[in-house]
Amino acid sequence: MIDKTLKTCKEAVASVFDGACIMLGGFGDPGLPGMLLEALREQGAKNLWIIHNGAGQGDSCLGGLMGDGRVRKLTCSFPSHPGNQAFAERYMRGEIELEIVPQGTLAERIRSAGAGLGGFFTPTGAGTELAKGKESRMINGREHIFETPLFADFAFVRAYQGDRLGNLTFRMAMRNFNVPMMTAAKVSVAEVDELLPAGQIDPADVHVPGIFVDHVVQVARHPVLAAVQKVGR
Amino acid sequence: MIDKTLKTCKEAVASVFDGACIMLGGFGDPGLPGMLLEALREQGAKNLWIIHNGAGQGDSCLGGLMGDGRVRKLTCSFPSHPGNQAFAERYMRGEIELEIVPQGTLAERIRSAGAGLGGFFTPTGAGTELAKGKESRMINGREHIFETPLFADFAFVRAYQGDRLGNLTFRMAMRNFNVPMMTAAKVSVAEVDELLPAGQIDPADVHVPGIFVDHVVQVARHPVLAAVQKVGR
Amino acid sequence: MLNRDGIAYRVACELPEGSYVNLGIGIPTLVGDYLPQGKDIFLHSENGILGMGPAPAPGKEDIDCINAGKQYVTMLPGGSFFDHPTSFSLIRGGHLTHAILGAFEVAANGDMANWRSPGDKVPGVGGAMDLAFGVKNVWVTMTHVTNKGKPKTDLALIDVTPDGLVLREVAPGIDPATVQAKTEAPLRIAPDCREMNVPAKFVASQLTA
Amino acid sequence: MLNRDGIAYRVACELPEGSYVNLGIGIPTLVGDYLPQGKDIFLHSENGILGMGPAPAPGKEDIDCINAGKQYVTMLPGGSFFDHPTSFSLIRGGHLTHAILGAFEVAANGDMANWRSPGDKVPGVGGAMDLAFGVKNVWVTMTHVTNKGKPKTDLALIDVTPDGLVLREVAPGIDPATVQAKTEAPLRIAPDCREMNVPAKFVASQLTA
Repeated sequence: MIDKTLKTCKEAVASVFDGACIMLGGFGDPGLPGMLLEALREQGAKNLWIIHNGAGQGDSCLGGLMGDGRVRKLTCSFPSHPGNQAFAERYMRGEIELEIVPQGTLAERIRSAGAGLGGFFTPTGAGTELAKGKESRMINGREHIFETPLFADFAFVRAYQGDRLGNLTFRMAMRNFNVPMMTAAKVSVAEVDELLPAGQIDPADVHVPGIFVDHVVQVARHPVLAAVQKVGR
Repeated sequence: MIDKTLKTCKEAVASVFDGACIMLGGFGDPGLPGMLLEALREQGAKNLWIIHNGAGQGDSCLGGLMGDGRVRKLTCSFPSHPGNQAFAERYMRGEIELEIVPQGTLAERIRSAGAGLGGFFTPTGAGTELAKGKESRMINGREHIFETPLFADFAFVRAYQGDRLGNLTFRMAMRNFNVPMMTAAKVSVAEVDELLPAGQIDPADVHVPGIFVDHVVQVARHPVLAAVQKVGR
Repeated sequence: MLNRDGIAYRVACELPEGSYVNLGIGIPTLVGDYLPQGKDIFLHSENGILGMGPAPAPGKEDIDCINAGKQYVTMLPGGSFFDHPTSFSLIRGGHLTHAILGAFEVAANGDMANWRSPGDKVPGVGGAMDLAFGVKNVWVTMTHVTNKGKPKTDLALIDVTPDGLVLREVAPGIDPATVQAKTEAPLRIAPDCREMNVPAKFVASQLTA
Repeated sequence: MLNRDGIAYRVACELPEGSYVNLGIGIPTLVGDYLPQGKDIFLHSENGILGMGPAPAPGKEDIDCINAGKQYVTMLPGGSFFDHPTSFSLIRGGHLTHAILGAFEVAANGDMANWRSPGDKVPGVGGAMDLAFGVKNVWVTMTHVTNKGKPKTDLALIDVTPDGLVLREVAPGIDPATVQAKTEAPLRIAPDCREMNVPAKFVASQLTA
């Protein structure tokens, strides 16, 4: 019997190694794997390359990992959100390498990796500072730049429901980067609100088929990310 | 008030012009827009470029359009299915241009167009007869070929539920090419089993958001495509 | 001249029925509060939402329903949720009709430089560049900036055209010459240039020098 | 030698628990009928299905649930439906563990030429090329073909390795020399090469010349 469930986040992050590349899901709080992040802080691996939309906020979750000095490189679209002090201070001191990627290009590079593609041409960013050093060509009369697939050693996300086969669903705006990230890492892990028996998720409602997912951990949300209640579905 | 519904398939195909490029959804019967196809046969536009997974079967739907001599070019992955006589005869006489595309590449080229990308590199087909004339390069130690986005003037699909805003859902294996096709055409039309009031489709269940869809027509399925009953959801 | 809500109000009035609109952070977000009644206008957020409604009542926030500015939002009937690749397919593929962005500077050809403010400690681009490249009509809401770099309250509705900037409307109490004096790029005055028609509550009391 | 069901049976026995498997058209489809009991093995179909079960009972077919061979199928608990881009992401991205394909010819290096049979009136590739390029373990079920092009019933289990074809098992009643005689490419005989262990009903009565 396939059983992709793990009892604890600690087990789920145990194999993270120094220098690993890690995709972190979430946009704002929805979908952010807060408990896996805290377990990763405890676990201790360093010189990490983080792929995430932002740079973390405050002193917990990714903000905490930044503050702990565990990140050597950040690939993201928007690290300039207020509350990013832990990152900003180390970045200004030159301790963290920063790769800025337009948000849609970031999502598409991750998808491209998971989909077994070798990269794509996009108009976004052509002719701007972000195109420097990138191959460029005219396609249908418009300048495009070449963007490469973005792989990771690990992907950590928060999902809503999961089962022992790895099938995942997301509530509302939780899907964001989490869907493509589950496809693009060697080891993909989801912490979930609810662990359901196999077969309880309608095949039409599965947002990430279990084939893409390695481990599922049921755990309450990180208290900092659960400041307000769930209201609707 | 936005109202994307049309009363008849006849209205939905009225603007198809001679030489138009048309994406036809469906893989086998599920998702095939049989009633729009029959309306298109009646409508009379000719020299059509059809993008579809196959070449049609029998003498109705796409098979009928082929038999009527209305297709000048077919872009597809698998035209060699038994029952394709209408296409095969004209193809063998040199009356129809055929572009063979691996099935995954076909789906991805359509998605690429709808997603505003300029094309992508894929390993599929590298080094084979299908790579002839295509740009090729080594990426991560593997040969890839460049594939271009595939646009259309019209996209016709069958969906399960729709609303006046253009939101669509699909049953089971109806999604296939239909989801990306709705994004890649200047005019995208879905014939649907059920027309629901706006707001009845849960936001989490929408497979194609209405922004991608121009017209929705509620009509019973083509009798040839409804040989067996619906059983489950 | 207009206050911030006045800018949002004037922009909201300009949106036609059937618009699919991305609202940026700041003044653009306020546009959602002034959408014309009875028109179907869909608001999009980069994080995978189409069909956002107004802010929820206090206590009715849903932990998983936020916009790109990380504010809690509600959903209108007919909305949908999707993932980031779909959300940016929708942007980059030209499916949105309007993007309303903030920007610290707009050049005469409409180029925006809103991803790296001079003096920002940390650069960031977010989804703004995808929107600028992908959306048919990009509208920029901004506090008018003099060539000395001092912010002003909003003064005018200006179209970016292939022939340069065209002044279409001036804020109440402002004349075209004042707008030109506060604008580094040359302005052409539209033949039908007029004073904006906005309720008095949206007019700031005076031009802060 | 084996009959068609025997080929499918032998292949099904080879699949480990946790396999994610695409079954091609023809003999591969039969593999679904012989999956080992009690093992979680997921069957994938190009048209957007993971977790297919056996064929439905007569009268229980669902109009919208077919496999890539256009046959009605059922779903097992834990399955899922998705669109073509996702289905081929799953293939091309290396997420499937096995693809079981038919092929009219396999060269000694494992290259397949199953998209254009000599003499076919109309060429076609379908999803076979994506599977051949994307899946870690591609298994080919075929009726053994002599260098004269005549089909035979199945004779052997052969691994394609960097060092060429390796004969692992022979069908009941067949010796390695017979297999080599019917195979154009050179075969190496594995040290532990043995006769297949399959129920008698799967053994064809004789080698049809």
